[in-house]
Amino acid sequence: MPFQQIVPVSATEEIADGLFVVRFRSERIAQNVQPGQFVNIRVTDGFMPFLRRPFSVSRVEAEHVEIVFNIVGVGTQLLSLLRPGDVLDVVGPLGTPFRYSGDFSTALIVAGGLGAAPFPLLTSWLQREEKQIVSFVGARSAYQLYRMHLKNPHYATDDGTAGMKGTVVELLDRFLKSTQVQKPKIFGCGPTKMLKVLSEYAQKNTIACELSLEGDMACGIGLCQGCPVERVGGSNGKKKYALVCTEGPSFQCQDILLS
Amino acid sequence: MPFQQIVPVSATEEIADGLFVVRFRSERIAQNVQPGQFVNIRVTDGFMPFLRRPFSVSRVEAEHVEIVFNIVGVGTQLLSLLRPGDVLDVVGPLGTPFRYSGDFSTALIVAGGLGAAPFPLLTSWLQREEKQIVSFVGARSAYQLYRMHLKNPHYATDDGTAGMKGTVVELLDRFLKSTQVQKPKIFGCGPTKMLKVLSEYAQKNTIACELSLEGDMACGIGLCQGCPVERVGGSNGKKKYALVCTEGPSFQCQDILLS
Amino acid sequence: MVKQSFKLGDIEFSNRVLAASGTFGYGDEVKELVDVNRLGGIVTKSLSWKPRDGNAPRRIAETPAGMLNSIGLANIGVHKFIEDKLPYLRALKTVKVVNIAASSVQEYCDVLSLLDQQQGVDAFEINVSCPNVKEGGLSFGTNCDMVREITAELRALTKKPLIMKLTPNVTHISEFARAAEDAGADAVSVINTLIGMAVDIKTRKPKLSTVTGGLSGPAIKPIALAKVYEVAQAVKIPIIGVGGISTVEDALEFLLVGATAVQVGSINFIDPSAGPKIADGLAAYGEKQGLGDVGQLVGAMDSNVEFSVLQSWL
Amino acid sequence: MVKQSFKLGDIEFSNRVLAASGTFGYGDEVKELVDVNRLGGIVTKSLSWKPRDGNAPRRIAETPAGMLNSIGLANIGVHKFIEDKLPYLRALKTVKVVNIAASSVQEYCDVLSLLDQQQGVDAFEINVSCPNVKEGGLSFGTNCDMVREITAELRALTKKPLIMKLTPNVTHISEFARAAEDAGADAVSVINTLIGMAVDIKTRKPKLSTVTGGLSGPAIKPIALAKVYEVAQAVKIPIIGVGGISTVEDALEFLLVGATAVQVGSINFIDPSAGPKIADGLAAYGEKQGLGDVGQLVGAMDSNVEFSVLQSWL
Ligand SMILES: Cc1cc2nc3c(=O)[nH]c(=O)nc-3n(C[C@H](O)[C@H](O)[C@H](O)COP(=O)(O)OP(=O)(O)OC[C@H]3O[C@@H](n4cnc5c(N)ncnc54)[C@H](O)[C@@H]3O)c2cc1C
Ligand SMILES: Cc1cc2nc3c(=O)[nH]c(=O)nc-3n(C[C@H](O)[C@H](O)[C@H](O)COP(=O)(O)OP(=O)(O)OC[C@H]3O[C@@H](n4cnc5c(N)ncnc54)[C@H](O)[C@@H]3O)c2cc1C
Ligand SMILES: Cc1cc2nc3c(=O)[nH]c(=O)nc-3n(C[C@H](O)[C@H](O)[C@H](O)COP(=O)(O)O)c2cc1C
Ligand SMILES: Cc1cc2nc3c(=O)[nH]c(=O)nc-3n(C[C@H](O)[C@H](O)[C@H](O)COP(=O)(O)O)c2cc1C
Ligand code: FES
Ligand code: FES
Repeated sequence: MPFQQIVPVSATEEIADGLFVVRFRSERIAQNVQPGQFVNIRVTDGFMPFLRRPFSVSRVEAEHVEIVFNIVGVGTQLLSLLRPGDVLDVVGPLGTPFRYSGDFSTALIVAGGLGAAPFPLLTSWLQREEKQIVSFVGARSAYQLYRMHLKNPHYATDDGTAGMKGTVVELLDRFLKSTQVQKPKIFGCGPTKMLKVLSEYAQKNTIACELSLEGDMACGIGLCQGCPVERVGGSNGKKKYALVCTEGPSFQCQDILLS
Repeated sequence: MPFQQIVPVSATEEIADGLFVVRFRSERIAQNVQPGQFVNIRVTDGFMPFLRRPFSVSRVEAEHVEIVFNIVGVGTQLLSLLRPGDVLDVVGPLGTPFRYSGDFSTALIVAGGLGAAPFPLLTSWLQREEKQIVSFVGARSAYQLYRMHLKNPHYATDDGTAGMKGTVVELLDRFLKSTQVQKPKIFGCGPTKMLKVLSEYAQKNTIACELSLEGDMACGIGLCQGCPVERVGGSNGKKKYALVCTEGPSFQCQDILLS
Repeated sequence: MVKQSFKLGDIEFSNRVLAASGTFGYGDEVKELVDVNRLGGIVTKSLSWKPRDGNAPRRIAETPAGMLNSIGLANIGVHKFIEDKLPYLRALKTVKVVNIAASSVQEYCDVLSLLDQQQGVDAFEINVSCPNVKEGGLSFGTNCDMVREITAELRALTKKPLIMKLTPNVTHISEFARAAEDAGADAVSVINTLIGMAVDIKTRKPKLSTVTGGLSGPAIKPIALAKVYEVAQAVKIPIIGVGGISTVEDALEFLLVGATAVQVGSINFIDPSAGPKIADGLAAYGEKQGLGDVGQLVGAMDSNVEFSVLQSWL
Repeated sequence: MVKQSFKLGDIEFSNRVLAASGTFGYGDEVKELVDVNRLGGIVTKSLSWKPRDGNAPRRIAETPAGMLNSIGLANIGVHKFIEDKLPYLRALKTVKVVNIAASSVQEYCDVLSLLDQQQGVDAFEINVSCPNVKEGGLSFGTNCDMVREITAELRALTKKPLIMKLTPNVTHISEFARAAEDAGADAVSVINTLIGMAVDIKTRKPKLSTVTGGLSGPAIKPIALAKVYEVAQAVKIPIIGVGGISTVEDALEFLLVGATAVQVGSINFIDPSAGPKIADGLAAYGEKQGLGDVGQLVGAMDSNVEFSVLQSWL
């Protein structure tokens, strides 16, 4: 059940070069959010940019909620300039959470770039469920690597400046080839291209796999039909779609078609 | 000769409730500006608001330029939030200055509300020319009254909370009825309605009178033809116009028709 | 207390602010975020006979003070609407306007006939900005005769208020409004989205999968207002103003130029309770101005201005 | 070094960014602020036979990410232009395009004939968004036959490049572009301003003295882009894209959908050197992409998209 709230910003921090954390106080969101859900933030009182910006809830501490992002455009730029005492118009928690409980023993967390954002929260919930956790984080270089609040992290970079040189899916593959894992389930988040490779890998190796998608959203609450992802089961001429904002952002990999 | 410059803000101050001063450093504008000229300020990097905002140069100190304003909308709101260290995109100095020298001995400065803005600068130039100066400032109430950097000030408020109860033109009239003034010239700035009354008063009493107008401007530099004021001399069907941004903002009262 | 309500035919709207079609789902998506009953009415997403899955992604692109969409009339179809959505809607106090989209005149008639029998459907709004299959996909809404024909056919099928929603992508929108009026429409909604597009510089592809899409939001407000004004000079039936309305001031502008009521569209995506806020704001404004009825503002623009069509604006 | 220049007839423009008519005066107002020669060309304010004083104030209103204007074709008239402005312009290296406005076909012809003999006038742009006195003030530009006729008449009078500037306030702008092409135009400029309006809530009066005015600025960019794209599918002559262009990225979008060159309009009011900046930006982009010629970007949109006119965008 989402709320629309004006919340006070409690902290803004550049935790690494270009990597920002904004923390705001919202008891209602903090108490209700589940891992994989997101908040939709109005970054200006005016109309430029016009739309809200969606961000995964990354961590919760008491009544404080944290998001993490890097600056990609005007919206994230504006967010990075927030100071404690400023207020923010937030709608959330939104979307279908990760299925963090159920029939698996080991969570394999696979993050590409800032796809790591939802995983600190997921990690803490998985620990409550007493699941094993291994984390795999990939980035273009050491510089962009997200390294916080994850359990048993393994790293890969495209340029080899940190961890293995290669993709995060190769990293996962190497791990699974060398380590026996009981009842694994993959949780993936990152660029669509990476998720597509991950999805194929999981299906080929028949590992349960859940993906958290990003997509352009106008509303984030199911009003606009603007955020489709192709759903398995359409016929050639007639594709079927699911809405990322309400039916997702978490999907079982075998239910959707990434392109 | 105008410049377009990115200038550093050196100070922002709320000098009275709702009355702001922004001071920025621009040697070129400071050295070239004449009283009655204005600067055209871009208040955002984005497009909301879209147009620049024109402000009279109020004071100059060494290489520092000062504008004074109160918050009327989004543009002035944004300006009021500026902090030292911020930068500002400024075009100026623009417009035709006051004719501050010439055949008069006493300058009668008449300001309505923030029409007082250009007069501190005019005052210092008039003093260099060794003119006598008497200032008349009107406002709705004591609260809105501008009281700084003017010589021999007399005040009027609509509600009588400061100075004479009445309009600034009545204040001027009372002064002129009780005081002998040699070769006077009126310099007026303020709401159009006030300027209209002032203009009629000056013409009836054959006192030289120059008015500084405000008008909606898109460009401020003569490109758009967007800032007309009716010029004396048109025939009924065919009105003639002057451009406030280049031919003004200062006009001899007998040359223009205010409505 | 200032009067806020108004009537269209037999239907009374509690205030003059409605949620626009396609921007408020079927009214149930936001029931937790907004008190839907504080709206004068809600207009549903366009319904067609069969469900439509809509266009491929990407369907949304942000633009300066606005957005483009290319949803492709994605909707659950009229049967599922009646089954799944109508029971919830029926229980609402707000007026339920069902918007209809179709690719043939027959489909418009079929959907309306089916809905006309349903309890909980208070009025119809007809989206004529749909591709006409018979005419190779040209929009019904850009052909005046088609608008007249659709209006006349549907008029014969229902006694409920019939609102024709016009497209702005024509030279003289007032001709279309007059056609709708002549053929028996109770009101016109002005405007639907404007054709626009955006290109992704990096991929060099259109941002929307359909190349062009519909522009909405504050950016189009001045255009929508001019269209409402044009229509107001041409017809006597009520006009529902829509296009970029995001604040009370915006809504007032539309009433002043001649809109009987307004719809809020894209702003719902940013602030789902914009509609109720604007409705309250209109009431507060009326109160402050000492009006007995918000309706006194309709067409109350002081247009005693020197104006000649021979004046050009450039 | 990437090639930036392009030709229209015999006239070579040093780059693909021009200043739009009515937004750059006669080019001399800003000579202290901008190096005008860094523009590919400048288009003058519309000139008519006799000087025009223009509309009563208020002529300007700000809108979300844009502005309305109602200047009323205020200009100094063609004779004074030749006397006072042309000597300055003649000395410039940039291409001088003179824009012509008129209230009759005869006036268009008279103004063009007089200018055609002048040295320093490189090309003509014809503003057809003017009220036609004979037709009771209806705009020439919304009547396809009028556009054809004006083009043909003017074509017979000049060998210099003839650019017809089209209005977007029509259902199918491509029909007008085709008419201009058929009648011998060398190029079309797309688009002039969109009809819009704004109301002052406090006074309840229209903000502009003429009630409606022309909308320009970033707000209209998606519409302008769609119009250029539509025209690009319909004609072979070059298109000059104009409407809301404020950044290098904007200009790239217009080239990609098929504009041979662009004009920057309202942004000149905010940043008089926007044009040269955008021209430099296009060159830098071309360089980075390893292009030999910025012209390779023209029409280079990857439109390999699933698209059917039967898809609606709503
Ligand atoms: C469910 C979800 C969760 C997300 N979580 C995070 C997160 O935790 N951390 C993070 O850094 N990023 C996250 N994102 C992505 C984030 O929303 C975008 O990076 C952000 O909106 C960019 O805004 P901008 O104004 O800075 O960039 P802009 O320059 O405006 O846009 C840059 C690009 O971002 C994309 N974008 C812009 N607006 C949206 C929008 N409303 N929805 C989706 N994409 C958009 C566009 O494709 C655009 O090309 C998430 C996205 C979704 C859908
Ligand atoms: C030559 C000149 C000198 C000026 N000097 C001063 C000064 O020294 N101090 C001061 O406080 N004010 C001055 N003004 C007025 C000042 O420019 C406006 O108050 C300001 O632009 C309002 O901007 P806003 O965004 O806060 O208000 P908005 O809410 O955007 O606008 C409020 C009102 O201000 C007017 N306005 C908005 N933009 C402009 C514009 N570009 N030009 C003129 N009016 C506009 C509009 O009529 C609008 O209704 C001057 C105006 C001119 C033309
Ligand atoms: C995402 C989206 C979907 C829309 N879907 C429909 C629709 O299904 N039927 C319809 O008649 N109008 C539809 N519209 C148009 C709106 O109802 C409205 O006319 C238009 O957006 C202008 O108003 P606005 O600027 O307030 O959004 C849609 C608009 C948007 C933005
Ligand atoms: C204040 C103003 C005056 C204009 N005057 C003319 C004109 O005289 N002749 C003309 O053909 N176009 C004129 N235009 C239209 C512009 O040339 C351009 O087509 C339009 O503004 C869209 O571009 P933009 O969004 O970049 O401003 C004018 C535009 C503005 C804003
Ligand atoms: S973002 Fe609007 S429906 Fe998903
Ligand atoms: S503001 Fe543009 S000409 Fe004066």
